[in-house]
Amino acid sequence: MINLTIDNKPVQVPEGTTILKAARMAGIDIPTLCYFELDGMNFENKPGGCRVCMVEVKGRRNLAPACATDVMEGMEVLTASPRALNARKTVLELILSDHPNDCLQCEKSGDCELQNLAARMGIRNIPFQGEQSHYEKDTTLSVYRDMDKCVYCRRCETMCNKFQSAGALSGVNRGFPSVVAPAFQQKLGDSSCINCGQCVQVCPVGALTLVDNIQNVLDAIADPTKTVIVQTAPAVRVALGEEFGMEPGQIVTGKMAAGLRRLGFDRVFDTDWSADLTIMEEGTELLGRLKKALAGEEVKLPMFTSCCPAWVAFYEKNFPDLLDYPSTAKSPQGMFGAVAKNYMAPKMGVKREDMVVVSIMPCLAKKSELAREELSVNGNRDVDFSLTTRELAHMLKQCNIDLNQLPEEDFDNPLGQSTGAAVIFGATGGVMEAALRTAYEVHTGKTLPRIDFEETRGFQGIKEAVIDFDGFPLKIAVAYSLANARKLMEEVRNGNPNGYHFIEVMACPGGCIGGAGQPYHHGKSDIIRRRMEAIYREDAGKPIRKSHENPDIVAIYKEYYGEPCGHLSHEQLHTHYFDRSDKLEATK
Amino acid sequence: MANIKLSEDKVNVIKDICKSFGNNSGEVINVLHQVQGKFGYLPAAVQEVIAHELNMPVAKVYGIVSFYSFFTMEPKGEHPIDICLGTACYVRGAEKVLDAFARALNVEVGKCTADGKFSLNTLRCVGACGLAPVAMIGEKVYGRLTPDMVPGILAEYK
Amino acid sequence: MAKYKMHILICGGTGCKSSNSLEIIDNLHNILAEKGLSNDVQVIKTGCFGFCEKGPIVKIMPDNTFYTNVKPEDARRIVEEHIIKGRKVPELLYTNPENKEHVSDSKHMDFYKKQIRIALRNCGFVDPENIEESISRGGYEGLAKCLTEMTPQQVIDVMKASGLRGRGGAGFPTGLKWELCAKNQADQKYVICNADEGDPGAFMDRSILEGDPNSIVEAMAICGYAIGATKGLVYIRAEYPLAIDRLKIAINQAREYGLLGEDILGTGFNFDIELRYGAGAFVCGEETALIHSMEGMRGEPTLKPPFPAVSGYMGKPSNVNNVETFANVPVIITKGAEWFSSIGTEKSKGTKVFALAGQINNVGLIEVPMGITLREIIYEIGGGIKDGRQFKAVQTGGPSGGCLTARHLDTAIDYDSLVAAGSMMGSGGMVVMDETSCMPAIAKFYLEFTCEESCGKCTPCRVGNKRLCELLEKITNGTGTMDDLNALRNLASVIKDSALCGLGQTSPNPVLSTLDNFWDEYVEHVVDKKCRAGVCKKLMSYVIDPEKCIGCGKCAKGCPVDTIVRTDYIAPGHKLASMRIEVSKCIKCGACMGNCKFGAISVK
Amino acid sequence: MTKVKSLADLKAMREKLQSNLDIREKAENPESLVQVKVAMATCGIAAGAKQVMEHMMQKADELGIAAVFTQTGCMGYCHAEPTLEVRVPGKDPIVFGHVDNNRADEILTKYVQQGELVEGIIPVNYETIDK
Repeated sequence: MINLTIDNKPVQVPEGTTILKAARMAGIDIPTLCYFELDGMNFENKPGGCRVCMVEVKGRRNLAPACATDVMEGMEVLTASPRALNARKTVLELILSDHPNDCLQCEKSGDCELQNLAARMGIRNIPFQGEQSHYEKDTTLSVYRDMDKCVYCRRCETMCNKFQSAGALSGVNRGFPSVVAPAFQQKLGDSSCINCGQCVQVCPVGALTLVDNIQNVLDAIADPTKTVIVQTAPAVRVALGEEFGMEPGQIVTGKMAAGLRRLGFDRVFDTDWSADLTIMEEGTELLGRLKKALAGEEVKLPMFTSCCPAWVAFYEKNFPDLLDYPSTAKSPQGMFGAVAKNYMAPKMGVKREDMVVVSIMPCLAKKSELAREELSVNGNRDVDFSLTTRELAHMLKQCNIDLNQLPEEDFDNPLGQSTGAAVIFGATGGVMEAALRTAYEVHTGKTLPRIDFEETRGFQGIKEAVIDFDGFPLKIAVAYSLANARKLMEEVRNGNPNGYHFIEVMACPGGCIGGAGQPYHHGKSDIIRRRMEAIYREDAGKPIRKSHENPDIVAIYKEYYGEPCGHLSHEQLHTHYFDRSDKLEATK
Repeated sequence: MANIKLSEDKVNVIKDICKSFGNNSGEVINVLHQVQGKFGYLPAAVQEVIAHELNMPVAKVYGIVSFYSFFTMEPKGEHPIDICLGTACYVRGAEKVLDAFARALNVEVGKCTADGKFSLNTLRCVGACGLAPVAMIGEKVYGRLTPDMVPGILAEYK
Repeated sequence: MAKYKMHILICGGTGCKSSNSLEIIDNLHNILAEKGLSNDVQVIKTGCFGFCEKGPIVKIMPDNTFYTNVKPEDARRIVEEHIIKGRKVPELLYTNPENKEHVSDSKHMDFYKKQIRIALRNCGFVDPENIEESISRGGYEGLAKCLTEMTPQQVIDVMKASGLRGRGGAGFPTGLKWELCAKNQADQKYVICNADEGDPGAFMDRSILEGDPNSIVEAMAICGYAIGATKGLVYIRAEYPLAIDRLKIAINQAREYGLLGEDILGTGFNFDIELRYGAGAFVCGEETALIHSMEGMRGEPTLKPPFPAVSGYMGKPSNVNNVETFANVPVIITKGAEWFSSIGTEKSKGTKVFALAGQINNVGLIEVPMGITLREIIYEIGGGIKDGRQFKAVQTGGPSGGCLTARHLDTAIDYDSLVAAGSMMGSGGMVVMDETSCMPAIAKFYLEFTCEESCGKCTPCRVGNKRLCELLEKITNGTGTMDDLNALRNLASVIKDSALCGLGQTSPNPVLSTLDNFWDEYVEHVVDKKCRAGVCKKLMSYVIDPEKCIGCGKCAKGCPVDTIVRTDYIAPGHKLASMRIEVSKCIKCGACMGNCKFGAISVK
Repeated sequence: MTKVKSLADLKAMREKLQSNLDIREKAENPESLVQVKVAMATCGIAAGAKQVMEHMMQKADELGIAAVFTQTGCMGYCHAEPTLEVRVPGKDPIVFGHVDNNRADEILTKYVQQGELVEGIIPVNYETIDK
């Protein structure tokens, strides 16, 4: 243990602790800007670049960055000495001197770390005038870039490269013109970006924001010729409450359904329902491949999950040689859209073109996924708009709806009833666990001795397990962060030496609960943990916890699809993948 | 993502250079040096090929190219003119020499003349401080320059 | 044909010429002719002796007699006494200021000891492309001694005892650095030579690599032996093609001779060297940035700790020294720590190579013992200020250093005294300025350099230096205020206190030191809107004195913006009306002044 | 090339190389043993040292002076490039600066052949660390 004083207060902390963490343990909150850590989730951005957390360490010639300086025995730290305060304020003024002064119109207003810092430090004017950075605005279907606002904290770059290994962003140029950008400062859409949106989730300011579709949805609702139905993803219900001042991990499923109804959606359905459907399709596909393999037939194993659109984009761009490995099952959003427009619309007596399907997602990649060509019929998309958890909260607030004041209501049927297996889709390992619950029972014909697969849960980046499938050892792996997925893909490319059968991949930290469309967690990994706890709490509280036991699922197969992986479901619920990699094409 | 359009010969030159460094991404700076040595500059398509061969994101390659002043994405003029603005040259009037070149060629610093004949750039110290102020045209060093020498020097290349 | 028996050498440097050395030559010629000695004694004008304070200088060969402060009337005595009678003229001999004794032989005069060539010992002596010439001057004996007679710890002990400090700028003790790296156990360690000399106006390292690459090869191998590394890497500027070629030749020859590679000198020690190329980033002189650049990344510095001695190239313990530091190593081994530490000051041992440049007569590469004064360098080596102008400032340490003034001329130069004076040793650029240099403009020049070279990683350097530069722009174009001067000082101090790396932390030094030493000049710029050096274009105007103008019109012909017009005033004694510059359109290029043969145009 | 195998080898080599130089210096006919070292660092080359060296070698040939020309590194006199050092046996070496073709000719015809000094001498103003 190391003894030191921080602001004259004696502190004892383990060796290797930074001044920043030691101070926080002592209840002293040193402000930071570039520093960002997701504890236990393999994400750390500690360039020591912003110089906001500078503190005075007695005996040192220069100020020290608290985020990156380890404590030493006998250290005397002053976090708010006149010298440290002057430096912190000056540094902040410098950042603001190269930042547009448009807080009122900024998407990030109220949730901006720079704005909060300026307020906290009492910045009333900016003494430095001079050149400001100007870049062309850029947008994909998911991410909006206004790099005039970039403070060069490099969080997005770290996220894009270290966490996702997508390699779309890099620090470019040097000195004052430094900025984080795709190659040649081209458009993000022309880069290797997979629209996971994690850059947006970690951006401290309004440089990277989401593409806002609230008005599209409000317009559709206001249009009397349209029937607007909505689906809500599993992870939304455990995070939406945060936007209304609730504790992280509060489950607001019923209030959310009520809120959506108040907003004027004609039907309030649940993506959880189509998650159960996904399990039926994907589980069946897995068993099919396993059976063939056992029969000695040539078949692609391991099978990868395909629910996560960032992951899909990632392997299409990086592993075009392995496009046969992922499950062909559409994501739950995609399946819901297909069911809504092919099955539900006629049932409701609505023409396909007059039905508008809106999804509420914890995700930015879903905004891009819904534009995939295979997910539309004659140019009419199965899902018309995807809103994030944050957008839903904004929309509710705009419409004067306070989630706290709402009663608990149920989803509409038949696309509203779901099982515990569906809700755990929201956390890393959840799809795997849900699939195991169903595949085991379908395969063995026996009831599971235990429903909870602890080996797929938790925040470990790559989890591996062997599941006893009634004598057959099923080798599985679960990964989040696409850098982890890349490792597994490379193993597969090299002949799958570990003999995996089934691998689940989610792009975001902890799965969809840490998605880019969720309320900003600002690096407080505890928030993500509490969302995960809530997910499993919701699962445990469900009367039915296996997808194949969902009566509405059973019913739709009976009534409409016939059987999982049958002809109609192949047409509507499955998709195919494209080689979207960079090509080296020489001209003569 | 962009598809790379570059002649096969050029692609092969780049591939060979990458291969000579074991296609190791840690050698990217050496690769860029050699490729620029061959082509004179590093246009986007060339960087795409290098990224592909070294199995690294092209954004990272561009991040490196845009960081180091030695690397350029702009083609140089037939006779690249570099004016040294190192301290020794600066205090001996290099700026006036630079102005004289810019005026005589009617070209901005960092740009190429319309006919592609000259490009005008500045650099920091060629290490010939004893001859300050110094300019380089191609490989040739001109020392102890004064603005009135500029037209005469340019005449050598016309 | 004449076969001269004696030669009289007379300094023809600017300083001596201005004190009538040419007249001395005429007198000598006349007197020799008078005595009939013209065919026996040759009088010849030479380049500057550097010792302008004591000029004019006359040297008699072959006996090396050295006369100082010679006046034209002394010519007769020199011929009659020295040449004819062989008796030296005592009053003209150089007097040792310490013991007041006359020194006759220039080889024993202490001003010749102003420079001692240790790091440059072989530069200008050996053919750098021939290892045998190095060997004939004792090259590789240091390495041989280490490998055959010393343990690694003993090598480190010698380096520590020598007191050698890093010559790249900050002056960290070299022996200690080696020891830290030696202590860390690893399967692979690296010796890295920093040859990314980026300081504009400095070319010490380049000269050493071009003139004596073998000393660097030898020193790196010695370092490898001391710290337990078998691999050496030289990070060298791609802009130094000649240095690269010669270093490659030296490495190959050393391999051929068994002085590099496997089983060096039959001792079983292996060590080899590879080159890595810099690509034009000043910040890569910072060791963590250099290492990242060698690893194929953007050359951005990272926080220390971890130090390279713990985790350097490829995460392995690495020792980084610059070229000049390494150049000192072999002789320290062969001549011993005691010899080395006898040179220099208490805390700074040995010599320092400087690239002497700017408004000085003898621009060149010099190597002087630590503790020498700026005055000695400028007036006794550098030959004084060009064209007899007034000394104003000397800039040391490049963009990281500061501008020192006449008040600092007698400061003994070492690492600590320069820092105390607001500058720093830096890598060894030394730029002398006279009254034609404007100090706010010089500060701006350096800041523009730093802005261009900043890696951009930390706010104080990326944005702060940009803002400093903009403030200086305001000041030099006449729109600055006293408030700007205060903002300049506060911002500069914050940058110094809070930037991430050494480059950023030292980048405000040119501003702070000029604010300290030339405050009046800043105030003149913002209050009086005047630039006394006539550098800041916005603060000056060209005017034609109508009384001196003869109306030839040459100025108007040469004016690029046609802003010179003829007036209707004809000055008394002139035939044509005088010319006038329309100030509003003038771009202040100065062409007119250069074209006027009558001195009628001046800067106001 | 035989490798140097030990410290003794290295010292023997050094002595042999040095005695070669001595023999040159102590020889009878000084003109045949003139040594010219041309400063060939970037500065010198930029100022034309290479071309001057070539010219001078040719001129020496024409004059029948069997001088040994070598290149060397920076001598430090950047203000006077190109510079070269001429060592006539029995005399102290002399450094000449600002050497162009004309001056190179003069150095050979006047200084080397006749012992007459020519303009451009640079007084050497540093100490070496040789014994």
